Amino acid sequence: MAHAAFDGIQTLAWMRDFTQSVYATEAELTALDQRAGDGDFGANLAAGVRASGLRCDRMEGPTGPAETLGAMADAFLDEIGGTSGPLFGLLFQALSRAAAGSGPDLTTASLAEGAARGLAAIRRVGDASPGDKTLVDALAPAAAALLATKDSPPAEALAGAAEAAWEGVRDTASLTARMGRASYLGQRATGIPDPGAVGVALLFASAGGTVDTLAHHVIIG
Amino acid sequence: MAHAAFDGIQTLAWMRDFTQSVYATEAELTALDQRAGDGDFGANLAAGVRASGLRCDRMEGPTGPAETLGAMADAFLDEIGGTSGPLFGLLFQALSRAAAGSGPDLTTASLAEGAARGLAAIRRVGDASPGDKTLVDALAPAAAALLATKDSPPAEALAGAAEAAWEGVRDTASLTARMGRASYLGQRATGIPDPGAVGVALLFASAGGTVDTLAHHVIIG
Amino acid sequence: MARYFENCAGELASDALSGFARAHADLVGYDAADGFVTALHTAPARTVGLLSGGGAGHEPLHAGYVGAGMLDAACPGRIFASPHNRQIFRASLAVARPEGVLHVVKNYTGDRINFGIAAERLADAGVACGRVLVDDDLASDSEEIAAGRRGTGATLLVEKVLGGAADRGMGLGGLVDLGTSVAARCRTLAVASAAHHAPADGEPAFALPPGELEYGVGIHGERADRTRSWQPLGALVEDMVGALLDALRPGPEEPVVALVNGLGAVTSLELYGIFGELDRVLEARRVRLVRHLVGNYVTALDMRGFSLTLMVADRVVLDFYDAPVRTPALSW
Amino acid sequence: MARYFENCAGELASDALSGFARAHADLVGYDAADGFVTALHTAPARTVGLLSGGGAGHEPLHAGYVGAGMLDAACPGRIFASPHNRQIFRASLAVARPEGVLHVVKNYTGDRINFGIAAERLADAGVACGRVLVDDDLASDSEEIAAGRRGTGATLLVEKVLGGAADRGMGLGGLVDLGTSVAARCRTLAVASAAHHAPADGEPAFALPPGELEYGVGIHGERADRTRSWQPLGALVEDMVGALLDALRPGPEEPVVALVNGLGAVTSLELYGIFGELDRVLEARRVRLVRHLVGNYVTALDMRGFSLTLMVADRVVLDFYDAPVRTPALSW
Ligand SMILES: Nc1ncnc2c1ncn2[C@@H]1O[C@H](COP(=O)(O)OP(=O)(O)O)[C@@H](O)[C@H]1O
Ligand SMILES: Nc1ncnc2c1ncn2[C@@H]1O[C@H](COP(=O)(O)OP(=O)(O)O)[C@@H](O)[C@H]1O
Ligand SMILES: [Mg+2]
Ligand SMILES: [Mg+2]
Ligand SMILES: [Mg+2]
Ligand SMILES: [Mg+2]
Repeated sequence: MAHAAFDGIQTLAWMRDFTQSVYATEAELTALDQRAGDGDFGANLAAGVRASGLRCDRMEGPTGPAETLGAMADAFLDEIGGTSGPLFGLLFQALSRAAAGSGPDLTTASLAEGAARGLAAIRRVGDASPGDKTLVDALAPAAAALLATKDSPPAEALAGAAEAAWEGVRDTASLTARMGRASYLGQRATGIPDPGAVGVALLFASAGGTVDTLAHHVIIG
Repeated sequence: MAHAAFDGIQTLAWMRDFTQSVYATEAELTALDQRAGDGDFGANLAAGVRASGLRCDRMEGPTGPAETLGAMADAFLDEIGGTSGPLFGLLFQALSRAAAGSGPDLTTASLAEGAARGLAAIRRVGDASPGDKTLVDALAPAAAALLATKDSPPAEALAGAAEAAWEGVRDTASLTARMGRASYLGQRATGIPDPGAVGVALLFASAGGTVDTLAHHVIIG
Repeated sequence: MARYFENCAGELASDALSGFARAHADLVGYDAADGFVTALHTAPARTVGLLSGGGAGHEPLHAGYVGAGMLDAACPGRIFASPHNRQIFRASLAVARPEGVLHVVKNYTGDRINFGIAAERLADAGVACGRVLVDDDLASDSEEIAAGRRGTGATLLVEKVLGGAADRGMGLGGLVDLGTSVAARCRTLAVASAAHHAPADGEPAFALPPGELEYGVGIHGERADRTRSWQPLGALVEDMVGALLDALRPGPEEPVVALVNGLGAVTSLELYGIFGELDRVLEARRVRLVRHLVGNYVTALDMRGFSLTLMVADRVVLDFYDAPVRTPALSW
Repeated sequence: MARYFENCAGELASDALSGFARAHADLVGYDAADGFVTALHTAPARTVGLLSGGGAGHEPLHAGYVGAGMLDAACPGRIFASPHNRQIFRASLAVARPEGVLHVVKNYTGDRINFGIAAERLADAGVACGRVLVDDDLASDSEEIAAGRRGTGATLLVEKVLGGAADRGMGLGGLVDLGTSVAARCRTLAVASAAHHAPADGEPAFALPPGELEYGVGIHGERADRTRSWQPLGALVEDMVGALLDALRPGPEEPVVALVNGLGAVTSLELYGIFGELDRVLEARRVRLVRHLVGNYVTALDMRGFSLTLMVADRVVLDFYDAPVRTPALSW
C-alpha cells in the first residue's frame, strides 16, 4: 500500500536502511576512493551514519521526519571530516528544513524541495557542476526525478530518484574529475565511478527497504 | 745630556721611535700571537701606531706631551680592535692625563703616575693579575721601576722600566695563560712569551732612540 | 633533520592552541571543545562579528590577531589543514552581532568548502554571513590555475582594515565590499632558501640544491614553479618588488603599505636587511610607502624564507589600518 | 645548507641595523658612523641613561629594546662579536644623564672588556658609569668555568625592570643595586634540536645525531656540555624547570616571571606548547607564576631551540616590570 507521506517511523526506517546499506558497502566504497581519491570515503560515510544513529537513539519522545533528518544533518555536519561528510550534512539539513515546513509527515513535494535546496547548497559550497565527477552527478538527476514525480507517494518517487542517481553514477565512470582529490589524477581515474555519487544513490535506494551491495548497479573492475 | 723632563718634541720622538719599533717587529709579533693566540697582535699594534701617527700629523700648532699621548690614546681606543689595542689605549690615556696634570713638560714622576694608573685601569677592565701571562706581566714591573726612579730624568727612568719589562716578558714564557685567547691552549703555549707583554716592553724601550728587533731580548724558538 | 618540540606529532597544533589561550587569557577566551578562540574585549559599536581561520602552522595567523580592533574569533585547523565546518559554525554563532558575521577566508579549496558549509548552516540558523576572499599570491596568478591565486600575507592586512571598519559600526554589506576591494589591491611574493621540516618526521619537505632559491613558494610547503640561483639581496628584492608593482600599478599619489614577512626560520637580521632594500627600491620608483610591518606575521612552520606584500590603500583604508588594535600579535 | 638573505656575508649585521633604524624611525635614532641606536622618546624623570649591547645575532636583543621605558641606547657588535669600546663610549656620551650612564652587560669576556674600556674612558671624561652584569645561564654554572655563568635570556627582563626604575628617577647607585639583585634571581636553561647555520657558508654550526637534543646550549652556537635523547615535551620541560627551581628556590609567596624564548627557528606552535607545559609544571609545584612572555626575545641566529628563564621577583620589581614600555620589540 502506497502512503501519501512518510511518518516519523517510516523516515526512521529509511535512515536505518541507509545505515545498513552503508555498512554493507563500506569496503566497496573504500575501494572506489582508493582508486580515485585518498581511500577514506567508506570510513567517512560509515562514521556519518554511525554518529547519526547514536543521535537518533538519544532523541526522546516521538520523533517526526524533520527531527530525524535534522539529527542526521547535525551528525554529518558536526562530526564527520573529509569533503563528502559535511556535504551529505547539507543535504540532510535541507531535507529536514523542507520536512519541517510541510506539516508532521514527509511528503514527496517536500522531499523534492529539500533535495533541490540541498543540491543548491552543495553546489554553492563546492562549486561543482554536473559533469565534474562528484556526488552532484547523482544528486542532480535524483532531485530532478523527485520534482517530476512530486505527486507520487514517497516510496515510489524515491525509487525513481534512485534509478536516476544510479544512472548518474554510471556516467561518472566515463568522466574526468575537475573537483576534489580525484582531479589530481587526471585521466587515471577515468573508468572508475565517483564514490560520493555512489553514496548519494545508496541514500535514495535505501527507501525501498532493501539493502544492496554495489554489484547490482556499478561494475568495479 | 739628561733632561729633567720630555718636552713636546721629545715625546713625539719617543712615539715615533715606538712606531718604528712596531713596524720593525710586526712579523715577529705576529709569529708569537700565531703560536699563543689568533695571530693578529702584530697587525693590531701596527694599525694602532699607524692611526696614531695620522692623528699626530693632523694636530695643528705646537703639541705638548699630553696632546701627543692623548692622540695615541684616542687612536688605540677608537680605531683598533682585538683585546690589546684598546688596552694600550687605556695606558696612553692615563699617561696623557698625568702629563696634563704636571705642567707643559713630561716629568718622570708623571710618567710613573700615568703608568700606575694605566696599569690599574687595564687590570680593572681585563681582570688579569701578574702571572696570568698577559701584558700586565710587563707593565706591572715597568710601572714599579718608574716609581722607584721617579727623580731620575725620563730617558734614564724609561730605560730602567724597559729592562724591568723585558724581564717580565721573559717570565711570561714559562707561565700558563689564564686570560685571553692563549688561555684556551693550556700548557701548549708554555715556552712562548706573551706578545702583548712584548709590545709593552717595546714601548718603554723606544724612548732611547733605538729601534730593536726582538732577538736581543727574547728567544723565539 | 630537526625534530619538533612536542608531546606527540598529532597534538602539536592543539597543544599550542591551549597554551596560547592560557598565555593570553587576558585577551582571548578559548572554546576547547570546538577549538576556537574569541576576543574578550571588543568594540560595542561593532554590528558584525569578524572571524577567520585556516590551517595551523601559519602562526601568529590567525589566533594571534584575535582581540580588540581586529578579529572576534579564529578557528585554526590542524597543521596545514582546513578547520572543520563545525568549529567555524560554532565560533560564528559565538561572535555573531545583530548584522551577522563576516568570514575572512584564504583562497584554498578546503577553506572555501569548510567556510562555505558553515555559511550554509548559519543561513539555516538565520544568521547573516558574508565572506571576503583573500587571494594575493602573485606566484599562483596564472591562467592554468583554475583555483585562482592563493591567499597568503595580505590576510592580516585585510583583517586589520576590516577590524578598524567594524569598530566604527560598518555593516555587513559595507565590510564585504571594503574587504573585497582591499584584497584586490594586495599582492604577495614569497621566496625560500630552505623548506620547512615536516612535523611527522622532522625531515625537510623538499630539498633545494645549494645556492638555489625557490621563487614563488606557498605557505604549505608547496614548492614554487621555479627555482633560481641565489642573488644578492638588493637584486632579489628589486625583482620581487618589480613584479608586485607591475601587478598593482599604484598611482603616484596612492599610499602603499608593505609587509616584510618571515616564513618561520629566517632571522630578524635578514628581515630588516630586506626592509632596507625594499625601502630603497620603493623610493627609487617613487612609490609612496606610508606604513610597514617587519616580522613573522604569516609563517609556514619553519620555512627559511620571506614574503613581501604590498597593499595599495587610500585615505579611508589607511584610517582603518591605523585604528587602535590590541591582540597577542599586533598591538598599537 | 641554508644560505642567508643578504648582500654579502660581512654586512648582514650592519645592513640589518640600518634597515631596523629606518623601519623604526618613529622610535629610535641611529648613529651610522659609530653604529648605535638611541631612544627618541624617553622619560624626562630619568637621571641615568640606560645602555646595553653585545654581539649581533640575538635579535631583537638589544636594539629592539631601545625606546620609552627601557633602553636609551644599544650598541650591537658584528655577529656573535662584542661591540667596540668606541661604540659604547660614544653611545654612552650620547645618552648620559646628570647621574651618568648604566651599562647592562652580559657576562662574556669580550663584552666585559669592551664595556670596561668604555667605562674607563667615561671616567676619564668625567661621566659616572655603573655596570649590571647579567649571568643567568644555569648550564655554565660550574666550578670549572672561571669566567662564570653566561648572560642570556634574563637580559631583557633585567633591562625592563631597570627601565621602569629609571623612569621613576632612581639614581645610579640604586639602579646598580637593583639590577644586580634582579640578575642574581634569574636563571635560564636552553636546549636545541639543531644548530644555527653559519652566515659565512650556510652550514650548520654543529651536527646533532637524529633524535638527540643539545641540553644547555649557549646563544653563540656553543654546544652544550651534554647531549640527551629526545623526550616528550612534558618530561623535558619538567626537567628544565626542576633544575631552574633548584637553583632559585623561590618561596611560596614570591612572584615568579617566566620567559619562554625561541632561539630563532623554533615555531610559535612549539613555544606555546612549551608555555602550556611550563604553566602546568609550575602549578603542580605551587610556584606563583605572575607574568610571562612567549616569543623570540633573545635568539641565536636560526638555532632550532628554546630557553626557559625564571625570574623571582617581589612587589617592587614587579611594579617596575609592569611599567609602560614602547620599543620596537616590547610594548605595553
Ligand atoms: N567540490 C565538490 N563538490 C561536490 N562534491 C565533491 C567535491 N569535492 C569532492 N566531492 C565529493 O567528495 C567525495 C570524496 O569524499 P571524501 O573521501 O569524504 O573526501 P576527501 O576527498 O576529503 O577525502 C568525492 O567522491 C566527490 O563525490
Ligand atoms: N684580560 C686581559 N688583560 C690584559 N691583557 C690581556 C688580556 N687578555 C689578553 N690580553 C693581552 O692581549 C694580547 C693579545 O692581543 P690581541 O692579539 O690584540 O687580542 P685578541 O686576543 O683579541 O686577538 C695578549 O698577548 C695579552 O697580552
Ligand atoms: Mg577521500
Ligand atoms: Mg580525506
Ligand atoms: Mg690576537
Ligand atoms: Mg683577534
